[in-house]
Amino acid sequence: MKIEGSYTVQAPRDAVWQRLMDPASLARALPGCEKLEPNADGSYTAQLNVGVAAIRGNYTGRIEILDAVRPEQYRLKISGKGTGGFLNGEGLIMLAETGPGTTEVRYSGDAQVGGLIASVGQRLMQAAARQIVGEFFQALGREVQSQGG
Amino acid sequence: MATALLGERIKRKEDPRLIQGRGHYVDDIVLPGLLHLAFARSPHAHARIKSVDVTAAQAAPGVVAVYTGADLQGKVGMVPCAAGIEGLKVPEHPCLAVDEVRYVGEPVAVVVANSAYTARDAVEQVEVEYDPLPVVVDPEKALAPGAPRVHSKLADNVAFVAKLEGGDWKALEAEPGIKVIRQRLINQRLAPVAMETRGVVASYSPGEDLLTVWSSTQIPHILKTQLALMSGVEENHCRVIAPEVGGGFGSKLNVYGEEGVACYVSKALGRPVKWIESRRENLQATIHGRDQINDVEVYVRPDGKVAGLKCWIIADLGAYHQLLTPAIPTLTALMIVGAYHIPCVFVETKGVFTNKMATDAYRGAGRPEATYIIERVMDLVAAELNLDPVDVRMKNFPSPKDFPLALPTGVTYDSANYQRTLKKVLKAAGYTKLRKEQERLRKKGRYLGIGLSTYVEICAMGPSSRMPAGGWEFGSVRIEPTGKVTVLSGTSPHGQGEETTFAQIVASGFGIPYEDVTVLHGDTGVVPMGIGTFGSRTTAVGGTAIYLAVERLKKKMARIAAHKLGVKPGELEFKDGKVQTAGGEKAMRFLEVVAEAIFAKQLPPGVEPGLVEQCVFEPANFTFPFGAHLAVVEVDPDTGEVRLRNYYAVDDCGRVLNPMLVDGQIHGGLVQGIGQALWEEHVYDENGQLLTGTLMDYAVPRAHQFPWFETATTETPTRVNPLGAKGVGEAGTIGSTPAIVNAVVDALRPLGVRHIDMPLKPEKIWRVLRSASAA
Amino acid sequence: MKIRMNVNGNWREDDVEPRTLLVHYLRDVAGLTGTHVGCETSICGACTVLLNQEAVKSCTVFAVQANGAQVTTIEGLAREGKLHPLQQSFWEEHGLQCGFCTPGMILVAHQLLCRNPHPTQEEIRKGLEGNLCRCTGYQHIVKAVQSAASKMSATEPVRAVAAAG
Amino acid sequence: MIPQSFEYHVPRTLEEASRLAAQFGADGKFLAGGHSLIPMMKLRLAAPKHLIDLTCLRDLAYIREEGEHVRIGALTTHFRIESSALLKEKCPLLPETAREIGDVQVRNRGTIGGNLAHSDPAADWPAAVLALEAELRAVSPRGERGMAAKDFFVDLMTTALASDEVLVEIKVPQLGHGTGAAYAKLHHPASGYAMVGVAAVIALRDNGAVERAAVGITGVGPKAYRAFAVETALHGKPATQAHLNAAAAHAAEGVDVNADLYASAEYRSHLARVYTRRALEAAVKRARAAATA
Repeated sequence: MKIEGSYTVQAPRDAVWQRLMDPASLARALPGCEKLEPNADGSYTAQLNVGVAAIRGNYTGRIEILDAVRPEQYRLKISGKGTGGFLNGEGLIMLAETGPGTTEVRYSGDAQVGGLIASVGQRLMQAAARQIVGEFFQALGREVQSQGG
Repeated sequence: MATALLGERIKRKEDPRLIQGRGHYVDDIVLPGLLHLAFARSPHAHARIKSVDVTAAQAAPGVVAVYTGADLQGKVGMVPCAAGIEGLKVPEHPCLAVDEVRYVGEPVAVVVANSAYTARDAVEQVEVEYDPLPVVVDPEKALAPGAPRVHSKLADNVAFVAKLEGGDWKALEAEPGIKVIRQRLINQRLAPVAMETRGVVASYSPGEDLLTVWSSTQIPHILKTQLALMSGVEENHCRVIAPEVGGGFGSKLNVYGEEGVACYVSKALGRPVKWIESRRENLQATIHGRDQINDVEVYVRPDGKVAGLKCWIIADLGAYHQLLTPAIPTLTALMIVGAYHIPCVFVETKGVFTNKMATDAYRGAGRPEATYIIERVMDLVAAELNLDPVDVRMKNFPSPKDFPLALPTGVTYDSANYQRTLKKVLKAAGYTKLRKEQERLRKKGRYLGIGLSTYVEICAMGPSSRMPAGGWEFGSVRIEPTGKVTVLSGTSPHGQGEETTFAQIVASGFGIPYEDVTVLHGDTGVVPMGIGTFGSRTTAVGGTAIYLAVERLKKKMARIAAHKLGVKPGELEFKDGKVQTAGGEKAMRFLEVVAEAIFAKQLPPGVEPGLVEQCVFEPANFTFPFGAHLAVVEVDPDTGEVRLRNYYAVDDCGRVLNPMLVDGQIHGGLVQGIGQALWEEHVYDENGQLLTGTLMDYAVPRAHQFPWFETATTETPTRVNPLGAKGVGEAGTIGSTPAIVNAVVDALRPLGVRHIDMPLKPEKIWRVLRSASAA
Repeated sequence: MKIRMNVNGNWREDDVEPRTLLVHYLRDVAGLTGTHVGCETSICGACTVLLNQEAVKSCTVFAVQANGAQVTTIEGLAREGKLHPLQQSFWEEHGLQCGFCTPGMILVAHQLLCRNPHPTQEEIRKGLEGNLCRCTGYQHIVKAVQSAASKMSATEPVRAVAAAG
Repeated sequence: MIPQSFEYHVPRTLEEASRLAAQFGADGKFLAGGHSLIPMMKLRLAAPKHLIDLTCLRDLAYIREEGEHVRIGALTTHFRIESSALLKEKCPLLPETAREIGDVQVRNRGTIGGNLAHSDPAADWPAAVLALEAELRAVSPRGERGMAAKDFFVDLMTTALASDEVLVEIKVPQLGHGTGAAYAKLHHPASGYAMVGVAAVIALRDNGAVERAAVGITGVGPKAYRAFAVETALHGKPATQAHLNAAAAHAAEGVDVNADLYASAEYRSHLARVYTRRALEAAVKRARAAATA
């Protein structure tokens, strides 16, 4: 499943970058994040209760940030499994300053979903992914604001 | 009480229990101390199993035991494959995966609990760690050098290559004026979707060392042999019962790993266990059907005579062999020339492993693919040469006098009159008028399409020499002291209605009331031997065994009666509950003869007491039913939606024993065949995830999608069996699919459309319409 | 949780888990196995029963939701050993093959004829849209419903199956 | 097929229902007909710990006329709407839409309120209430409030309802003189959901020009939406075929269009345009008939 889109955050690029790299901010912004712990190799272990409306599942996974070029782009690698099956994804996150104090975050990636969700949720998957990503960026925006940019 | 005669429309014996909800399917069987199974299944299409942790599941409330593949290793045999193909690679197929999983839904562990609810809860707690491996989904990619291998122990993904060749190809290829038409045809993967999913109850009694298994199966006797081999219980201590079976369509012509596991668990725990497949499991892990890529080359003369046909078949077998997986596509090769006299034929069939559930027999099993190929070919030829599809067919039909007709494919067609069925369907449909209507509508921008299919199928399977594990069938007839007749059949009908047909055969043979006959089947403890119900064989082969047993009994009864009446046995007939001379001057009541035979007071010398005869009928050949179908469709030019407006079917299944049942078989088959043409498709994504995982996505046809089917029959009896019946279980499925596709392509012909692959979803057609209007 | 239900004319009281589906309650607790399970997504209609005289998919109702209700299953359709006209017609017109979808088909047809005693072919097909049959191709089912409709209108007004009698 | 365990609650009053919902938060779900929720629970896509059954609140099942409005209780089943003589006369779009939902068993049991609160992206009711510019009324411990349909659908399966808010009523303005409405739907062949479903309401002036158009579309995007661009394109224009065609072309404008096995985003957009045109055509025809009646 291809996931791509962009989101505009009302904050300078550096500030957005900082939030994206900050475990505490990420933990708050990731939808349904119950736990986010850094590992020795720089990756994170995350526990999420994620979904849309009543369709929710508990997932445990690993989040890795690779090839970071501060403050422009990085690759994000996610793998997780839980009640709804498993998810593996990899994508590129790019930050561009589109105006003074305005940053456009563009993301494009490929996610592979397996198990229950893949076999019964086909119809809703794309829209659900879009919504969850949207929730994340909205929360991230709030993070940036509350941290005073 | 009327004496039932063959050929009459008789209400079914099966129905009173079924219409009152009093039949017993597997899930309706309850035994004391029954435990329930739930399977943990792979969410990955291909992965190494790193670890299976069952501690949490074992500790869950109500759980009695949990077993993994490793636990069962060496204790339960492999899932069997009976197909005998030269050079066939047969990978190990354990009931529960041990080191590797190779398709989504492959069972990995089993939870045994005191209720289905607790088993379902606990199965989620089985923790499996997987290490994903490269996945291969597309069979063509699986054939490419360096492709990921489904089975690392095998050199590549090719399970077998089979070739079939006949005729003088050299001469044909050199023939001046010969035209070659090429086309790729895709026959998509389908799910059988019997309304009752699979299910099994296994009950092992340690004292008697007796394993009793209730399974929703089409082949209780074969299953008994296989489960004995898998479970290690001696076969004469095994009993398999097929209770009411809620449809099979080939998907229950199999031996599944879950059945082996159920037997093992029952034996290990000394308690009965039940497993009922969920619909999700059914779509994932019950065999799939079809899934072939067919590249055809047609050699045609300018007058429309097809002189040669080449086809390269890539058959997607899935990850493992089930009972007949590799054998199914070889049936395609066997029937590829269809109802036409095509002297040169070449077929190469490649069976390919992929990370998907196994394909196997689904209603038609290899023959719908053949029919689809040849019937599309006839329309391609007609389009290419600008001929009427009717004329092309008529030109290529053999004459009724040519039968029995030996073909370059190695089979001999028994009897047919293809011209007659085609003419009859054209008349029923008003073909000429339809073509005129089409012309008129085209001028208004409306797309009406008329599609034909003149199919032939191979049925009544079959001579043992051509079958993997015997093609005979067992039947026995016993007359009880009260005159009631008990019939045993080795077939295992599950909706086809042979309790009725067989009773008709017996009642009409003896001249007794139909109500006096009871047919028993589907229990290896009751019926000594049998093969089962599949390949449209039950009436033609199983019914013949019963017919012959009746004839033997009649001979014996005639001897007894003749002795008593002082006439010659040959002078006696069985009529209206009597055994009598032709004029009825001398007669005994049927029941009197029965009493004579059983009480044995004055039997003629050399005659054994009792009235029981059995017969194992071995057919000398297959039968080849045929028919002509015509579909009328209209395509919505805005959206590409297809509306099926009319459907006409004329089928010839030899002698018709019960026209009502024949009609029912045709109707059901039509809906499945039309379903394939228009809606059904079982879809995996490129990672091997099954996307059509529920009936919310896999489109089983519904009542409102169909017009009233106009059906009729012709009767061209076969000489392969004394009943003259050929079999009708699969005809509708086989004949209808190409008729629909031909109709839709015909509708779009003014746009230059030559072919569209199934299913003919609106989007595909819309794209064709759009590119045509752009051009 | 304790529930009371009138099933085929008899009141019963049972203690069930709230998550128990009505279909499992009927089959496993009440022992009425004529109601079948054919899918898990409320599509196939094999589990159709009459709940307070309305056709419902009993796989999509919790037993606790039917507390106090009247339920009619296929076992409750025949009266005093006499088949209901629909059962009779399904038999006569070969409206079933494997029989697995049949109880649901008969009950949904019952609903249809209660509301529309003289349905057209199209209305019958539409009335069956929530029930899948893989065997019959539907045509004989449609015929059976037509035949039952004429039987029922010839003899008596459509008999609503009231569980309490 | 077997849902996870939950606790089952049967509140006797709305207040109690609302209080329970507040107490359980994300762990609780309201249960009405159950035809959206139970299927998801059986697949274990959803596993609420508490179910609050609203069906005992029987006074929420009603259809009545009050002044210029028709009021429908949230627990009214699809079938009651489909068969309501009052609605057939006063607001035929509702029975017409109801008829297209699921199947007879689903319509016997499913409720309009449950359907709207669940807000499946392919459900039928959202299109109709959008086109009818209905008001959706809800009750919570903070009191009762009304929401315009256009503000009700927030995102995929997400509505403007707070978690302790119970949808109680759908208040539909009656169509005036010279107004027609229609629902055009393409069913998914397996699920019966709307591949696309378009509800259109058209009011015509005496001169045949479009006075007012309201179009609700479901099945196309992550949520049902008002096709304002279509409406604007028609406003004040004569209801000719050319204008209807031109307006319908805006049907999927600005929408993140769904894609699934049966229809790509591109095709679904096309379907949205075709079915919008068809709904408009039918609505105009009925508006003309209503004007001459």
